[in-house]
Amino acid sequence: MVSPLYIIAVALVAAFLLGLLKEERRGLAYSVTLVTLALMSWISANWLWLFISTDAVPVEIYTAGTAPPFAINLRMGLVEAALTLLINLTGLISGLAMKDSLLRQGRRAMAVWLVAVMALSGIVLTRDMFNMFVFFELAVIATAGLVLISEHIRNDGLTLAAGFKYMITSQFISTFLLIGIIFAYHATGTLNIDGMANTSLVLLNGGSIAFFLMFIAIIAELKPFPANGWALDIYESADPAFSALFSAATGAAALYAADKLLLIGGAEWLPIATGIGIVTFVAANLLALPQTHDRRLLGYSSIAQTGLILVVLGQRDILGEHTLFIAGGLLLSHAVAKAGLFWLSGLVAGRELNAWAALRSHPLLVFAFVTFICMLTGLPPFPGFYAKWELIHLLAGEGRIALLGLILFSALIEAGYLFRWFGYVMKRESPAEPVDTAPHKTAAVLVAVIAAWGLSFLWGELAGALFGRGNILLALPLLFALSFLLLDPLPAWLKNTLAIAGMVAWFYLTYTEYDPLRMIFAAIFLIGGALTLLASYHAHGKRIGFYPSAMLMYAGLAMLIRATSTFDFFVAWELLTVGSYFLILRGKHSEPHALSYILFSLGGAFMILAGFALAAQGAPHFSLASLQELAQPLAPWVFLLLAIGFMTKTAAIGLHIWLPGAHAEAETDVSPMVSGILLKAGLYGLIMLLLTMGRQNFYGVDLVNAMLWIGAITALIGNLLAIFQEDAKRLLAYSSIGQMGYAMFGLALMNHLGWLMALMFVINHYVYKSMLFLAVGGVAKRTGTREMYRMGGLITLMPLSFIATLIGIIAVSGVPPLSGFGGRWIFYNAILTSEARLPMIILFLAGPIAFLYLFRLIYTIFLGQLKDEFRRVKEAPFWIILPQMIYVAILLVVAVVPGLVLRHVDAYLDQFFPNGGLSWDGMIITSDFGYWNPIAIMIIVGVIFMTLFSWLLFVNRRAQKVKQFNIVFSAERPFRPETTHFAWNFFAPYRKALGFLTLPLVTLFWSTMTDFLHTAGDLTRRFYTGNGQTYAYHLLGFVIIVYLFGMGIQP
Amino acid sequence: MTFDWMKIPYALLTLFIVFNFGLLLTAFIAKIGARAGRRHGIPIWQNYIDLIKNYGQRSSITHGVMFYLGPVFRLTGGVGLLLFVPTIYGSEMFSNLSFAGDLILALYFVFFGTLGMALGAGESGHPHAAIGITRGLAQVTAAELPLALAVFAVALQYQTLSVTEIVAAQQGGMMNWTMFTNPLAVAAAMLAFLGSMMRPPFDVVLAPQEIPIGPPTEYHSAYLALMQTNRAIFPIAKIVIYMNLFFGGATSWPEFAVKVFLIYLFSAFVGVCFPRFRVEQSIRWFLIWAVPLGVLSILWV
Amino acid sequence: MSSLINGMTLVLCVTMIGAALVAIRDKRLPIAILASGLVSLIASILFLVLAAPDVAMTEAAIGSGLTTFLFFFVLARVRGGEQDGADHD
Amino acid sequence: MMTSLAHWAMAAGFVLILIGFYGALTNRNLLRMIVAFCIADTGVNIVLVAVGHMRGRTAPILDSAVPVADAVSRIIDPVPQALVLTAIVIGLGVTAMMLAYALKLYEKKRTLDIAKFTELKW
Repeated sequence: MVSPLYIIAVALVAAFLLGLLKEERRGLAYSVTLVTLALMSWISANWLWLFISTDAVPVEIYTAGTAPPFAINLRMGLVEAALTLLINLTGLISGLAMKDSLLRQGRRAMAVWLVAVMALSGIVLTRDMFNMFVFFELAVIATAGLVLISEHIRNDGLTLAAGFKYMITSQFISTFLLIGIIFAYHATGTLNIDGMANTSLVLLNGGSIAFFLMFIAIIAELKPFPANGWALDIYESADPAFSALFSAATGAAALYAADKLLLIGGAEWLPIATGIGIVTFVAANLLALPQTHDRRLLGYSSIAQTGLILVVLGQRDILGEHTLFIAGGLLLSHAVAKAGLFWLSGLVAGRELNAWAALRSHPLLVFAFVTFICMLTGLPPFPGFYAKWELIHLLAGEGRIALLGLILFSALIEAGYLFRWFGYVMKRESPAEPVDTAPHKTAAVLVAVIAAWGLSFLWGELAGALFGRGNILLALPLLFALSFLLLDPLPAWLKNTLAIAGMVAWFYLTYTEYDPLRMIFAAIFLIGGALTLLASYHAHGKRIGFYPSAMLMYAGLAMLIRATSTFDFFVAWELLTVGSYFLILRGKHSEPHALSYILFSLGGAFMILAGFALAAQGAPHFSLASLQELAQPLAPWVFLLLAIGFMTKTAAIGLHIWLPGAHAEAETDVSPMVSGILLKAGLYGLIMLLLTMGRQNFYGVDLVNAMLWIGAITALIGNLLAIFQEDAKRLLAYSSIGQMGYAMFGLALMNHLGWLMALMFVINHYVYKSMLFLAVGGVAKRTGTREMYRMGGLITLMPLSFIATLIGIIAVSGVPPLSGFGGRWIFYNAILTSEARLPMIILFLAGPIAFLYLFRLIYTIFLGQLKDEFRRVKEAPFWIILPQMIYVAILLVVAVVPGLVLRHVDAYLDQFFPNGGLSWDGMIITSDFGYWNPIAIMIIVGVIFMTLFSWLLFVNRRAQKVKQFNIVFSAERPFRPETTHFAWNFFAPYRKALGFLTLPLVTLFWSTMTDFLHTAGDLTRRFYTGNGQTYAYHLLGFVIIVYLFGMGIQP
Repeated sequence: MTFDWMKIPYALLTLFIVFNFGLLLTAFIAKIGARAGRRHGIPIWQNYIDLIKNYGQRSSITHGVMFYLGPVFRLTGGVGLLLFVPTIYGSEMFSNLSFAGDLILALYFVFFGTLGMALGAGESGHPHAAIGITRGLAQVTAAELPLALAVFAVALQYQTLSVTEIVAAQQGGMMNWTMFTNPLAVAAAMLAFLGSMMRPPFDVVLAPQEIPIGPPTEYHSAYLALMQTNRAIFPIAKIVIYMNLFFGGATSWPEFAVKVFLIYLFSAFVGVCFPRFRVEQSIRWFLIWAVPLGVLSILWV
Repeated sequence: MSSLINGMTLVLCVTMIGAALVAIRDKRLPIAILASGLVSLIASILFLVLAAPDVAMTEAAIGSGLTTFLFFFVLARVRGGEQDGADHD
Repeated sequence: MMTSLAHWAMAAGFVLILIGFYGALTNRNLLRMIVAFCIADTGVNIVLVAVGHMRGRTAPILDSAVPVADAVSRIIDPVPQALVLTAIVIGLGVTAMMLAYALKLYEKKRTLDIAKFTELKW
């Protein structure tokens, strides 16, 4: 093994040699630099491999041939190897990315670059306090020097000012550090870190002040809030490749230094570290919210991530041996993603977040961007996800709920600005300046992408080894979804066929595993999904990005129903959330709606995570079935968290505002997927929850009862809002909210028939809502508008769409003889045994309201007056019509023989609710209260209808179709369809009577919340005045506050 | 299960009786209304004349398929509603086709005709038709609510959804009628009844005046005749449900005639006494006056 | 001897602090720089007293010599900027 | 046990540090700030040496007066002094770097007022 000393030596020698080179031989100098960095990386990699492949113990390197305290020693262990590899590789790749700049600045800059990387490695390797000080100072001087040398490239003075602010701060820091070191030395007689730890520095006389000074100095290097203005200015102004190093490598080195310090400080200082970390994490994310400058935003995010990792280090008393896994996962996620983003920012010309829209023309770069933000947000399968999962679980196990809550809250804010940014990338107007696709710069980004996925795999394996979890990346559905990334250059129809085949095949492979309950969901998710995908055949071209997103969602859904442990369940949940977010974002105007979707979804997901974590109480493996063993006082909390999480997905009232926009603005074939199929995931979650946990009492409130109320109010408000929509797809979207309310109500009834009704709603809603969304989508595609009042009279031009809509609305409204009636009939039977009568009354009110919006839907689009501009409109494309016709057939079949499906479910439900089931006596379905004979109804209605129809045909046999305007209206023949088509503000009187119920209070609430966060961030950030002196005051203030707290908790 | 084919002629017989009874009754009620207004009113056979005239009219045009089907839907709704509910209690002959479903079927089947009619009128392209429909639909959401509550209270009271069983439970004297055992529910339902009879003060949907507006605006000849047929059958069918649920049902045709007439008269009585509501007024009225009664009735059971 | 050294140390310390105050408070930048150099110089004498001769030499050479030189070197190139930020305008 | 000599020196060192910090925080002129930091640096160095100083021992130089065998007990701990040497050199580097910055900043904006370099903020 090459001694790690060579990491330092090689860099120093090379830096010296660069000084000897002639100024003109820049190419050579550059090569020397890169080779040196590669060599340093290689040494680290070698060591890393040694520690991974064998159980080697860390190696001590004594510089002067003697052991400490008489000489400085370095240590190379697993962590050191990994971190130096990270630092050196970042140095190498950043060096590559800033090739142009380095070549222009010449050998001096390259030498300084080498010294900077070396110094950072040194911080990681050394075990000597003073040596660490020297390396820190070297890093500072090298950083400042780089800024100074690179000045002539930007030539705007901004970087210079930032560098000077940095120097001011570091003057203070180094003073603290030196004083701290000398007193620590005085107290312990050693400069060795382990020596100080062994002599329990903090217990010695004056030792705790000495430690405090060292600690605060190192912490200040982590850019804690609020002493971090200087760092932000550096991030904003420096070369992005340098910022990458500054964020990834400097951050990693400083964190490890803090880790070493905490070793000395002992357990008393852990809470302080945690406190600083969490304040930084929350504040930096909050302050990032109002940012519009990309690099400054990344700077805030870097600071936030560092804060989070500091929290992890501070929680090592409970994280124990898992600290490394968690901190490592977070650190590597942060480092790789942040470096990648900074490199990426080097490709983008503009500095506004909007300017990143230029990436859109390069799918690979978009993929890179997605990878990075998902990695930062801690979504599966990235290492941060595993780390977050374990962290939250361990925190919950120890009852550190406040910390847990703050972490999740702040992570949500972070996701907020990152995904908002992604929305800009996908949807904002692309700037004139193209992306700089110089190979060396792009290569840097791609290396980060590869590293991201490689680390994901590695962390999956580690999680498997440490906790016995499956590697997410090995899950077959996910792999299938990811494979579409590679298939993306293929034509859309081919990918569509593959996708359908894959989903059907997966169903075929797994269908034996499902009990009847899961079978319903499996059929909807997989077979139903495949059916919906038929509509996607209408798309031409390649449809880049559609299939990976869609299949990611379906993969999540497929994994969801097979999940048995909370971990698997949550993974699937996050996957389907992210996949559907990408799908929704594809809509033309869906940017803000997709954002609110992902925010609500992630917020809900965090609730679920917290719920699972609370439930597990630190157990490494927790199966969903074990939820039923939970007892007071934990159980109601778990129930509450999980229920809110799932209700976010079903868009229960209060959490519903994301749905209308998201579903309405989605693409034609995406709306049925996210409405007809995706919403069922939330119901599945609720079913799982109620099956395992049942009724829970929360401070005297029966939570299931509360759910009953929420379901009823959701149904009412959803329906009520639907009738006032002018946009057809928004109308359907609100209708979905109402329908989900019904289903939730059914589940919350907690009796046999209630569940049967809910499941019937699950099936029916899938069928008719998919059908209606397709029909309306087809019409919108042909007419180019979704505003219903602009349409009218399309029945003759689009007869098939009309038929689908007609069948759809009859089914939705519950009018016999179609299948919706079955749902209503079961509903009435179900509530007869329930004690909850008041919410039921609300539901009664909701019922007839459905007629209003349904009639409006079909009338304003298909009936009434045809507009001139649509006289040549054709029927919707074949592939959009085909699934609709299949749905019509399904609806008719289900209407006649509902027993086909329901019978099995009914029998299955007997084991949970033995009483009150239905009996299936031939054609007649009987409950304890009433009876229902679907076939007879169909025949009777059919016979009466046909008889009367024949009669009318007979008496009106000479009826002839008249022209459109053959009506008399105000004693005139009308001639303008626009004035004659009564459609806009269709239910105006209704608004007069009940409009007060539709006041957007919920929207107001949430927008006030976000405004508040924004304003808080905006006001807080004003104290970063830009004045270096003010920053110094911040630093001193920070030191004093931490001192007061620190000394306050000392015994 | 084997189907008893004799049910078909029996059902047709019920239909025939109710049809004629309906024609006469509506004319009679109209005459009462006219007399209350010091007018002479129509002759008792007026409905027959109108029907024959309309069926015989030659000018028949159509605005499209749904326009054509609208009246068919409408009448199917009326006939179906009648036949899904037993007319005469204890009579196998006049239990009609109630084997197909219970009370819930009847309640939801009411909308079958409404929806079809709305669609048909919609295709006529006449804005008055559309306006009438929005008014009708808007009003019905509020008007049906007390009925639904009352029905549910009754179902809870008797623990069944079968109409026959509900009637059976009310036998044995007037005091067993729901009207006396559950007066709140009946009060709520009767207020809802006013809303569904298309009479003042809730007749803004049709808004009879010199220029006809409302859903039937464009309908004429046989279409209109079909709808007029429905106008004779549908109210009776609805009243049959009320009668069965709240007023002990009928064990014979004379009892049937009296009870139906009295229930009908109630709406006519209110109609001649009160002026017309606008839609938002009637919605508020139902929510303020009728719905609380329904809620109380449910909580009271 | 000890008291003499102690007394001298005390005088040195007081002088040094006085010089330091001059360095940060005096309106004239050259005087401030010179005062700062004086602080270093006194510090190096202090180092001698504290039995650190090599530190003393280094401090005298670097702290008071080289640094002061650097200051004047820069000062000569920023003519006109000496009083910037002096008044709180 | 430290001598009173060392105590005074240390006290003076801390006073210098405080004066330096005060100067750096109250003077808006870049050069003045750098001067102040120099004073703080000097103060740090004095503290370092003072802490290392112990009574009655000689300078940590191995010569004929101090045999190698007695070195550990007779001479002053050499480590702090070595640290100070390093610190002085680093201090020079930092001061020089800051002066270079001041120069460049002045060339760029023709002012030495720190409050004028606030384009980057928030």
